[in-house]
Amino acid sequence: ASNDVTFQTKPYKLHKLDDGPNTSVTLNREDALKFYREMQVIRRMESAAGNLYKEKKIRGFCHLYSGQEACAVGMKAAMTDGDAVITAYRCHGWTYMLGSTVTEVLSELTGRISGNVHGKGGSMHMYTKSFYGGNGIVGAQQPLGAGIALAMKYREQKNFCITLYGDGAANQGQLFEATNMAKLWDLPVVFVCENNGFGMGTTAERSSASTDYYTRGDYVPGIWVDGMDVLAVREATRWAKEYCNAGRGPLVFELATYRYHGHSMSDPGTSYRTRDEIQEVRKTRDPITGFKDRIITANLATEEELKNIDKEVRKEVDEALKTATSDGVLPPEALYTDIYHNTEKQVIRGATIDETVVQKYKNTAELLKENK
Amino acid sequence: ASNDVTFQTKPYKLHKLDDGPNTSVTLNREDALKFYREMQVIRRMESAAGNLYKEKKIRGFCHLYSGQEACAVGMKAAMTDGDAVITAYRCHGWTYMLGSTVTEVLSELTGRISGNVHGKGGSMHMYTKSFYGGNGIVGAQQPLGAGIALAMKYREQKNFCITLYGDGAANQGQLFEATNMAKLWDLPVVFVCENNGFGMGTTAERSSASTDYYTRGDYVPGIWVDGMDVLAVREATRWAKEYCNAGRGPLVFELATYRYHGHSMSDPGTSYRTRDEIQEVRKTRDPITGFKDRIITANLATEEELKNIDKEVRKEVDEALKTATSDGVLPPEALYTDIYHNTEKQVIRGATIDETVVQKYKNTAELLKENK
Amino acid sequence: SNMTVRDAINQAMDEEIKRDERVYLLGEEVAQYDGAYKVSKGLWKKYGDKRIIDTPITEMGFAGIAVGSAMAGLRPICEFMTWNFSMQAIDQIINSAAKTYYMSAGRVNVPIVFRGPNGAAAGVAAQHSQDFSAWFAHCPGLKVLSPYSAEDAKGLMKSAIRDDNPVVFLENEILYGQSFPVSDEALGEDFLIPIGKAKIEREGDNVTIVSFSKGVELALDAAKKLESAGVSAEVINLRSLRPFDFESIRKSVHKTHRLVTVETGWPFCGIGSEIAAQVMESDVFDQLDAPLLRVTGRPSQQRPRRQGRQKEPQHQVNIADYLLDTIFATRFLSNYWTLAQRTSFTFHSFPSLSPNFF
Amino acid sequence: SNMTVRDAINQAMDEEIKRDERVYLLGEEVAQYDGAYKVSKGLWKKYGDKRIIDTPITEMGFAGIAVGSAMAGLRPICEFMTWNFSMQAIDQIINSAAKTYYMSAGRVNVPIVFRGPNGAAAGVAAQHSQDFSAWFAHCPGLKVLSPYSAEDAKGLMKSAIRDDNPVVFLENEILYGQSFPVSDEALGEDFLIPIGKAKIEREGDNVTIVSFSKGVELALDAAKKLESAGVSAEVINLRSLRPFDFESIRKSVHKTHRLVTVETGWPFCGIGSEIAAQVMESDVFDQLDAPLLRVTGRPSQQRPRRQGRQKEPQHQVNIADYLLDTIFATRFLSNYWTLAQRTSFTFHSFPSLSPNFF
Ligand SMILES: Cc1ncc(C[n+]2csc(CCOP(=O)(O)OP(=O)(O)O)c2C)c(N)n1
Ligand SMILES: Cc1ncc(C[n+]2csc(CCOP(=O)(O)OP(=O)(O)O)c2C)c(N)n1
Ligand SMILES: [Mg+2]
Ligand SMILES: [Mg+2]
Repeated sequence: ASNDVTFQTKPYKLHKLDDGPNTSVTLNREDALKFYREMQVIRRMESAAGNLYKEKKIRGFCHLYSGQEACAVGMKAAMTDGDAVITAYRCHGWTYMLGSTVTEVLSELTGRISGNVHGKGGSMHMYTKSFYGGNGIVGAQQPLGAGIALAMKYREQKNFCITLYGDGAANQGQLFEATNMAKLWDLPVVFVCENNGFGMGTTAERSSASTDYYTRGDYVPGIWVDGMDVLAVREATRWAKEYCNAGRGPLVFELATYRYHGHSMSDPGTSYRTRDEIQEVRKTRDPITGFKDRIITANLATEEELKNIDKEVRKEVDEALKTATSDGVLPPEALYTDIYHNTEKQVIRGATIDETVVQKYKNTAELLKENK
Repeated sequence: ASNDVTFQTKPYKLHKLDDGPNTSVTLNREDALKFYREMQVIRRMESAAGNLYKEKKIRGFCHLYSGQEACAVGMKAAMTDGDAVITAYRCHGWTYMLGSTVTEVLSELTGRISGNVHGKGGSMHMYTKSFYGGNGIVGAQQPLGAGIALAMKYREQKNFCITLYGDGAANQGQLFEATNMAKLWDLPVVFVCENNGFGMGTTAERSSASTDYYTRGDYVPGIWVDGMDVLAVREATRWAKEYCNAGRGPLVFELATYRYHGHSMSDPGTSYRTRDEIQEVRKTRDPITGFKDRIITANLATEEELKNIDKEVRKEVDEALKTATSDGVLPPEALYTDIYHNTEKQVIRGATIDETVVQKYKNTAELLKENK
Repeated sequence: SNMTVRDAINQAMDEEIKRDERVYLLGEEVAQYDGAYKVSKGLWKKYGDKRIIDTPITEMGFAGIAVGSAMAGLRPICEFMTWNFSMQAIDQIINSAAKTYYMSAGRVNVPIVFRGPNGAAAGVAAQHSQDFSAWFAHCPGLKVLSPYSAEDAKGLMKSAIRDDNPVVFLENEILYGQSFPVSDEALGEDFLIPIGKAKIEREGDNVTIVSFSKGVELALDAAKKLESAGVSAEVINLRSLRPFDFESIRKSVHKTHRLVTVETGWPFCGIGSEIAAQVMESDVFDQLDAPLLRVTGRPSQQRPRRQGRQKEPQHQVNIADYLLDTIFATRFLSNYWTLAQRTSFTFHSFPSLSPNFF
Repeated sequence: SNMTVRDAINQAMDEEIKRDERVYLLGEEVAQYDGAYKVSKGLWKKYGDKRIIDTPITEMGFAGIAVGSAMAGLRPICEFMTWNFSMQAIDQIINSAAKTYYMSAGRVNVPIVFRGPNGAAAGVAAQHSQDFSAWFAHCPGLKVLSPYSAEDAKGLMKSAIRDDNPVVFLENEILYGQSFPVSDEALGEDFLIPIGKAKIEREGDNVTIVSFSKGVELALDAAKKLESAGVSAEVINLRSLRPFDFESIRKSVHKTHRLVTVETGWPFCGIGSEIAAQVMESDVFDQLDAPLLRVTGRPSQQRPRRQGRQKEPQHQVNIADYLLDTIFATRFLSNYWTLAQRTSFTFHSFPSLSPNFF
């Protein structure tokens, strides 16, 4: 690490904590290129998703993560084996970061067999070994994440669970209930509010009597972090993991970030804010541009190298797009799979009694295997 | 008010407030006798209820208020016309304070026609004009109370709604959600946590990561009040009403009090605390004994006068008991009344199709009128 | 003239908010955003913050606040962005709203309308596709309405708002944008549709198809196809699930002697199940020339198809089979229309079947 | 030997907690207080804080935590002090537990048991008297069990805990203290009752009475009385509401040709309704000599009694009427036993009818 470069993050704000993460963070060349690449993949992937939606190739909802890339990339960088994440419906970036390919994400959006769950989840429901999903119900993931942390503590793992939610979801009573139990039982969980300024068309100020989300755990210590700075996010997360694994209980994070697109693709996203506001963020706070400037200036990478990464990323996403628009879909029998786990084949009524079938396959994995 | 006497309350604890209620409070003779009488009525009424339960004359639950009398009596003393209260299942005392007779309370427990709702509610569900009940679901009354306050603000009434809950219920997410909206919309509501130390068999410390309940509204200002001192409660409530009606939004109260009996009559109440602990509270903090000593010492009343009140109270409760054990019960047709308000008579299926009836009476009031 | 269901609900709310000072609307995005599905479009501009209230995303809390305000004399319209989210608030709907009138022996009534889109939309997956008709219809103390057309929506919504009881109003996202002819009367400010009465959408002689909400569209479609096959179908639009107008079904089956129920919810303990039971327990049972058939959402664990079918008189078999083949095409998967419907009715309306077919 | 239902559940949990390190119990008062109804008596003393966890009164939160831990590999038993309080948590039961396996295409399963007493107890009013059988049975993705006897409770609870899916386990407060004879086998640590199979509690030839939970007791009682009147009743204890064992009903009715359902929940869209529909849609329909009758909780707005009854063959009327007169005594209100039952079955189990009768 001889060529590590040191950067300063914006000051963290601390709540009920005497010490916090370091504002002075170091970065090596390898990580610089990796973070840049990861953020670019997410950005491009989401653009591709947006286009697919406009071309009517995606059914249902489609919530893009553009603008928030530093949150997922920074937190992932501090995770180690066995750590887990759960978030809401805005989950494409996280699914990718936690092990799915771009193809698996985009194909899930278009409902193809190559999708993360073969088209049965869609935009809001993808999973990996360390990623407990996407969840379509605002707030539901808050206690779920605490439960995942409970399992870690139960098994005496040195792990923690990152439990994400938005500024809108921060008002859910489930958070209050989950933080209370997490604190009572010292669960290794970080409740992370990604404050992107809006819950659909409602500004944080109109939904939340206090917008200091890092303090909303009351007696649970909290940290405000610049969510547009991947290095600040990484350092804060590293610190939090240590804190949790020392048995000190839960933390609340507020990651200050921004959502470029509308809430979902059906929302133009311009009735409750000005185009200027979005442009201003893009110009002054963009997590990728900012990071790019920094690492070039610090000689961790050259403009040329980053351009090459951009090219590779474009290629990766383009290829994924191809599969996502050409791959097959599950056969109708898949309507009747994945009802129960490890249970004998069931008799399932269809839309009419005459459509009643005995399950051909118990789950999609079986179906895919036998249809290869 | 020439013979007003001044007393000192225990210091209030303030949360996010620069000023608070006065620790120096005055009391006149009339109020002294009134408060004493009211507290004694509740105490005796609850003893009577406990006995009825032991005699198996009460079905279902029965939660006694003994030990917490100063809360209801003190708050009621600061209420004015149009103010409202909502609480949980521990509602006998409040029902009495807000306009029901002892007979109406005890008869409701025994399920008699002379009961507050003629036996259709039982121990947990009684109502008066300014009292929105008795609610059997822990936490449900928290947003309901905020809603009652919303109606007051909507109609531009100079009123407020007292919304009570226990130390156990203080952890409900509904409280978090209701305080947020109450604060956003400046609703005239006081969320009052009656901290009696236990939620069933669970001590406050085991249910609540923070037991400073007056601070649990976070950004909502709060006040800790000695809930065993009727005068402190009255003064704090008076102050809160002024605060709310000045349009300053909600408050959170913690009334420090104690529950003498088990959680409900089926709980002996001794497995999670010692008998000594209860005796100690009775000796040192009892709201009635304490008040009695004070007013006698201050020459607001004589021992003799209070003994006379005791006698009257005993008589009142004894007479109520008579009715509560001898009055008639609603006829079986009452099973089919009170389904819909202001709606034509309905056809109601009974336990079998052969039991199907057209409602004889739309509601219990009609039934009672026609059966006089 | 014509009107969409969206506009009909909007107009009904507009008129009632204007008419009665106590009526107000609250919910997520209902004010400044005009509603997630634009059902409350323009109302906030017109009536302002007091009457049209944006809430945080806290269903349990705001439903409780709405119910409390109703107990205290207001008449809230409480929107759930979709009914799926009502599960967070269902304790307030059932325990606080539906049960209080009875428990208080008629002392406290709760005049409130809970409304929002119900059931599956296209490809939004399991958490966003639930149909709550059967759940709410199961519970005494509620009135449960399920409009199909614009006229239904307008007249029932106005009746719901004027009703003194908790009303669950189940809309359908896919129907919002659909246009229906509306009478002049229905455009008026005093157009009320009585709660508890079904509507004969189409008269017929050979089979009664009973449905509600989006299902009525499928029933009418089936009826049209049956007509060209020489079968005359009567279509009943229930409108109200509670109180339930079994009498209209009874009369109809006395004429047609055959009965099919159509619903987009799960079959087990569904509305069709209840109709089957009421048929059994009434003289309608003796009127049936063929057993009742249910057309429902899928899937639900049940038993294999009945054995006895082939023994029935030929024309009955024809009707049943024809209905199945047209309404839910169990055999002809190549049919574009039917499979599109099919996917949006599944338990879990999942996206993967859509790109090819929708 | 004999055993109460309370002890049976306790023993089942005890054995399974011992057997599998991943199994733990959480809920309000389950640990230090031994359970509000003493069902978990002794377990905390035996297994300590890690395995037996007292929670705050925050159903939504702790149910969510339980589900999350199940997704992450533990096997929680999540107690609701009563199922009435599960409405605060029902979003986590349905949207998080029941739907995840399907939405994840089989990737994430949720091995959890939700349990607690269900339905009306004596005189506890509307908010504490709801029967959730029909609601949960309506939803795919859940297994829904409803034990009657101590053996049921033991064997089904053990199967539930070992099951890899979300199981809703509906107990009954009034049955907790009831003693049942139990076989030696049932006392063993490997006693499992298969999920999805009904039990013939009593064989008979003239009428099939189908019920579950507390209703089985009423059914058996009725059968006894019917016997002395020369009528032989077969009683089916469903045990499992989902998966549903219609096959057992089918077989029985093929023998008896008459069918009565008994449940303590509300009738509208209830379990009896579903059975009626499945009868209609199967060859059982052709086997019936009399239409199915439902005995249910009350009240629910429905239509007047069927007209055609008197036209039926005499012996059928006798059976039906006799059942009604014994099981729920609609006519003889003076009967002590029946009215006591009656009041505890009402929509709103209200206290006023009790002191005289209970
Ligand atoms: C319980 C519930 N209520 C409402 C919705 C509809 N809804 C989906 S996302 C959303 C806004 C959430 O905003 P925020 O928490 O800030 O997250 P962001 O979308 O900004 O990532 C709403 C209201 C839902 N999915 N679940
Ligand atoms: C939602 C819900 N969960 C559980 C219960 C059962 N229960 C009734 S009272 C109670 C304890 C409440 O304690 P606290 O809030 O401190 O009030 P207190 O009884 O001390 O007045 C519990 C767990 C309930 N009624 N509602
Ligand atoms: Mg947001
Ligand atoms: Mg308490």
